[in-house]
Amino acid sequence: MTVTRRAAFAATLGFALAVSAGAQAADPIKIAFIDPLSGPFATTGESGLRSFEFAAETLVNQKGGVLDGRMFEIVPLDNQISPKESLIQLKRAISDGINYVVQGNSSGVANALTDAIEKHNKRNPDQRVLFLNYSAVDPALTNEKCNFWHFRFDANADIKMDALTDAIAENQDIKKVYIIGQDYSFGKAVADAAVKMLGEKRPDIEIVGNELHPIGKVKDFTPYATKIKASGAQAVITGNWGADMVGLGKAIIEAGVDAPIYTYYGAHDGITATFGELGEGIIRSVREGSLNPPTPEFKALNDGFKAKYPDNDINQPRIFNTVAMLAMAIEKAGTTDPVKVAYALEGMEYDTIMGGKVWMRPSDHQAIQDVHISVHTNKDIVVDADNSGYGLKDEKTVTMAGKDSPTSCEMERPDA
Amino acid sequence: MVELVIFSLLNGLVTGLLLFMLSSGLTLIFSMMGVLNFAHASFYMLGAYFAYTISTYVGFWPGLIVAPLLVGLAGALVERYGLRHVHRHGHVAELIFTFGLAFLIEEIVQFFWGKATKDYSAPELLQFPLFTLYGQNFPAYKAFMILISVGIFIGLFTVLSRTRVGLIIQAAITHPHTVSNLGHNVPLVFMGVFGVGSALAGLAGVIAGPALGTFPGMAFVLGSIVFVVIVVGGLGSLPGAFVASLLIGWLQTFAIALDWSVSDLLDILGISFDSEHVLRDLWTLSLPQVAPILPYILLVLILIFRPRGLMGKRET
Amino acid sequence: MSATETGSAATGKSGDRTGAEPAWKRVADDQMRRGAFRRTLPVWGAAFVVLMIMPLLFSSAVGVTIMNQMGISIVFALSYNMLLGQGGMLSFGHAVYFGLGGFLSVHVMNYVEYDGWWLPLPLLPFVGGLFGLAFAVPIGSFSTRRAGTVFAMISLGVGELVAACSIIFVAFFGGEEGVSGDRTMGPPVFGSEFLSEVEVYYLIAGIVLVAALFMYLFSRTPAGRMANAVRDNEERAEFVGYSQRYVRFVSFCASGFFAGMAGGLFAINYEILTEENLNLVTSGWVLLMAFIGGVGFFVGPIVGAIVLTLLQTVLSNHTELWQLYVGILFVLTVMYAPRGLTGLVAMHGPALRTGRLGILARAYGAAVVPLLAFLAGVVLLLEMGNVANQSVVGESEAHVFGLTLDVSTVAPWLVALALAAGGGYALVRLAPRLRDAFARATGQAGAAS
Amino acid sequence: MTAALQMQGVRKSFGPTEIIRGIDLEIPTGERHAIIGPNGAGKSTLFHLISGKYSKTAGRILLNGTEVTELQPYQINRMGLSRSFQITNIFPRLSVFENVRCGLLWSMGYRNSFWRLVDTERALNERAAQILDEIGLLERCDLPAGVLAYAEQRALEIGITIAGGAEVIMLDEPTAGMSHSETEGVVELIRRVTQGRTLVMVEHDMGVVFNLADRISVLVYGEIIATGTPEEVRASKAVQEAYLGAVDAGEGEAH
Repeated sequence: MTVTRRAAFAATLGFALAVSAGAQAADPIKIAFIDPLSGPFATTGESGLRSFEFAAETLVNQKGGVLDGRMFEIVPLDNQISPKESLIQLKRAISDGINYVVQGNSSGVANALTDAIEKHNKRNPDQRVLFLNYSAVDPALTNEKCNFWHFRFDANADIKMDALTDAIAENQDIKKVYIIGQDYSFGKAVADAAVKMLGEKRPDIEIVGNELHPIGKVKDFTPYATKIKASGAQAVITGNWGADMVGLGKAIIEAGVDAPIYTYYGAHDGITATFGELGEGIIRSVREGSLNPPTPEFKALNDGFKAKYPDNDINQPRIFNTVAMLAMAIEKAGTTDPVKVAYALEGMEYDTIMGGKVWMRPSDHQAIQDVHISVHTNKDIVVDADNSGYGLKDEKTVTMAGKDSPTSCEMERPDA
Repeated sequence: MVELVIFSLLNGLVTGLLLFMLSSGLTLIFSMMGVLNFAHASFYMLGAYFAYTISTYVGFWPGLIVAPLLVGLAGALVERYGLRHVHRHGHVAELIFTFGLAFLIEEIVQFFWGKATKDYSAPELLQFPLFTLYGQNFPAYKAFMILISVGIFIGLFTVLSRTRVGLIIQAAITHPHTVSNLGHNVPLVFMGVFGVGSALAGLAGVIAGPALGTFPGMAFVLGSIVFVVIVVGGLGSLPGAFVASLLIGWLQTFAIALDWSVSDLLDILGISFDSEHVLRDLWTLSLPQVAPILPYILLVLILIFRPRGLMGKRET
Repeated sequence: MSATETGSAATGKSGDRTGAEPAWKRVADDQMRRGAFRRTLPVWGAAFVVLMIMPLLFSSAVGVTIMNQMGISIVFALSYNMLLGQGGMLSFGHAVYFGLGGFLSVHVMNYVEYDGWWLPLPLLPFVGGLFGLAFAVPIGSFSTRRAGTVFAMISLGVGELVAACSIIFVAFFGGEEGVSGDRTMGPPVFGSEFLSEVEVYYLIAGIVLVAALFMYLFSRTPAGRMANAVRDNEERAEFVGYSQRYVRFVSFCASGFFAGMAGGLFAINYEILTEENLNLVTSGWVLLMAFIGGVGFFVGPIVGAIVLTLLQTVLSNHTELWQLYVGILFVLTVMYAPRGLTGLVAMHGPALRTGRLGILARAYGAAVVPLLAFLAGVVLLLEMGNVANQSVVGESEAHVFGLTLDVSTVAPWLVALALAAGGGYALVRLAPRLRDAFARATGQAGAAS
Repeated sequence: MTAALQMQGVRKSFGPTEIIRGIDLEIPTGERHAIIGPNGAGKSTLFHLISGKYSKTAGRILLNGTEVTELQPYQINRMGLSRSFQITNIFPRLSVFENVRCGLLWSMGYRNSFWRLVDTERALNERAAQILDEIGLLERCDLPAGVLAYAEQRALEIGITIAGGAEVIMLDEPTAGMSHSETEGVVELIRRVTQGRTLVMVEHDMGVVFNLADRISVLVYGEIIATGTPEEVRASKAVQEAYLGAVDAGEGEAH
């Protein structure tokens, strides 16, 4: 019994020490990075983490920090892309006194987090948390599920689709479009938006296929490619990501389909390298943040990044916007109090390093920014992807895309 | 429609033959040792990764030979130093062991090769469309996959029916307890069979890697399907495994090719439905959507109604 | 239980019949006394006290969060062990009952919030249990026909099916976003609305205690005893009047009920259920917890749930290789300690009873340093190897045990290698002495009794 | 009065081989009946057929006048037939006490109940202890059954078989592999515990057979070639020709 008690005491002590060690270094402003750092999606998570650390270092810390010398510290917390683990990590962040949470991979996780943070802030008014979502694009997060604590720095799926369908609508050669995606909320949202917007912009376009395949379970995409080829599609739209994107893209091209493939996530993280020559001029991506041609500032930033992480790319420029805008908001509020910082973020305008503006729309906390349709190519590429010589070149830019897009968001605002 | 059918037949054949390469090894192992090897698909993954690493140094072709041999060796070692140790605790313990092994191999692969998809591609020599039909390409590499699989099938058949070793194995499959009575070195035979079975899986990985992608999840995606194949075919039956492999290969490709949905069926029956109903997901369900779970439905049905499988002789 | 005990056995007839009371009566009394629930009361009491004071010891929010997760895992792993440990059924799809119980609990929670249903929160896990049971009955009716491989395969098939359905049927499962609810909307219980984590902790602790108690009691009922008998020898059970299928079915349903209860607890704690709660990963995870803890003991899954929850929540924050360590731990357990961590402790029982633990303590004491050196060496090698594999320029630093090591230099590698090799060699050399000490501590004890 | 056990034209084939080739036998209630025959005659197969382990290819089996041909083992057991096995068949990881208690549960009406605790049922535990006393394993009651010595396991096997109080007891070579003194003990045990019940046994040891049995059936190649009292069987010329000569050899290789 004594043994157990002593062990328990030692464990408690160890725990207390660990926690207090965290509290002592309270000087820096901590930002919890909750994303997958182990498991199948760790590559994406790590790539995001590196961007965040680099952004905090170059955009904030090297410039002397905020509020007279307080530095940004990114605290990586592995959520194994599981909502449950994310909530545990959220608790961990909160008990570490962290007020800012960033997350991006998987709208499912984002939904769980925004929900939990809203509940937490309601139940613990003296220990509130802001959720800076840098990548989860489910439109619901800034519509029916919006709340005051959530800010999205990426363009949402509908805004991107708006830009994407504009591009298709302009191309009069396209008469037949095939839509294919992963069978889950995001895949369905993309498909629904595509059908709706194409119907409005080009009623003459025929949707020759609208298909959902199981997410992460398809071994061989050839049967789908066969169908797409057989349908005579002149353009393909897909929201696929990860292995599903690679598999689908390769199968379509190999089957001999000679049509542009419009994607959300058809580049970087090994995808560009895998497509290589095969995808030249075929794969198109809709995204924020212009990579090619780069602004001089971005070129310099990218060079610095590549020097440190040669195997990674700055593939999510919005991460830099997130960090910079948070720093500005803290300065503007003159405090780290999440409520005041949130009010400072609302309506903020920021000139990005990649060129163009970002405006945090107050009504739904959706960042409004330029959206680009860019093509996979190796011509005129300054900033390439995966060190492959291939990269994304802007073909079309929609300035401040979705500025007037409607939102169903009705958020409750706390007293400042 | 004709092109869809032709290409679906071909694609299904490729998938089916690939499944057979995996399930033949698994069936051999199961027949002789009574072990359902959960980690079988992990050896398939190892094959792809070994071949990838070899290909970065000396190209695709040496890997085709060397990688399966390495995987076979790994399999034999696993049998000798792992499975044999667990054997005395019974089949459930063995199943748990191979489950743990599958988990561990995935972690080990991630440790050495990382988590991202590897750029393991088909050799230049085979990167051309073999023929084009109705404007649709059939890649030469797919034909190569069929060729290798059929070669393995013929080779396996020859070994089993014409050689002494084959006769021993056949005897062991039909009468598992007789081998030791014949005076053969049973542990050695077990190790050999496990090694050969793993090597077959490794070979499947070598040729499937470029086509289906080489990533840490590749074993998980295929693992349970191979189980389905050998249970549906009938545990311990090689012909059954062959039939079930092709059956599942075609089942999956045609399910994707045919855009039938429940709502079509309801239309035919003249029933209309409310698109806001709680069961709306059921009514809009289409065949391509459920394609990947069809094998599991088949598995559960077979286990309930015909536990011996299509061509099996024993129940477990 | 040792070999000596068996060997020394004389094929004795019945014992001496001195005294008025026949020997059999004494044995029957003895069995009843030792099996009496009364005798386990101190353990339950101690468990109660520990559960009550834990939040005082670990009062940080993370501490409470982790303990809540442990509580859920404990109920889930115990329910799994009703299948594997007690009934001999290896399931690869147990998350089905956990997840479905949880999903329906969240839906009920929402009905309470929006449709005015009346249900105090502490009753929700029981509702979850009923739903788990409701799914276990139809599935168990065909899957329990056989044990062993066939059962394992059916559970795998059903698990895959339900997991796939969870993505297809969005209206019920909410797609990949899952379904969320709010636990605070029910009627207050004893003035608590379960706003804070600690209140939830006490709710979970209470349910854990109740569920564990009932699972323990189940194992002492005729149905529970026959589940053990069928596990040991299903044929023999048939010849003493029991249908093996029905015996398994009863255990399976009970197990489904408690898994559903764990799902209900999950719903309360996280207020969200997603696809991952019923997929194969969760099913595999519960197998790991039960097996590493030890399926042959009632407390085994509890130990496993605690250890693995700690590994998942604490270790994962220190190394991205944590799953590799878990994999190694699992495979080593299957190979060398099939009775799990609990079994490792339990095998010292005979030595403890005869007071010979001292012999072992000395032997173990000698092995501690080499063992630590070996483990440290292996961990260092793995962690440094991992950093070296990642090839980030300027980031050749591995952070292990609070040390920062530069993997681009040779020295740390040599040290790690030396630690692993030296420790390993010393352990191999020490092994005979350890075995000998163990034999002396337990073997002689057996002969003496 | 109906016979305890009736077999009418019972046949069993495995593939093309017919192992049991038409058995007609009637065993009256209360009789101790032994089935003897050379190895491979089908004795154990016949046991498996009667007790429901194997399905029958043809014929009927009646237990106390009720047809049990198509029933499962546990159903037949519930109707009052209990059997032991030639190869020890116990619950190895349960304690000796529990082995016997499991044998009692169904017959004492506990079924699959999960609202009663086995340790609080006095009658159940006392009955189990009494049986252990009878089979001489009372002092070993806490050991796992798997670690018992061979002879003890054989005794436990009988204990489990008789525990349920079945009317018809079937013992498959209860003394196989035992020493002479052990055999004597077991014979006494069998005599004691089958008092007032019907016993059907397969046995190789002729001493045991002639000592215990009221009547004997001789099974050769799946057919009964003679049935009668020990004296009748001993005197039967057909039996001597077909079987007794082979017994010594059979015994020699039995173990």
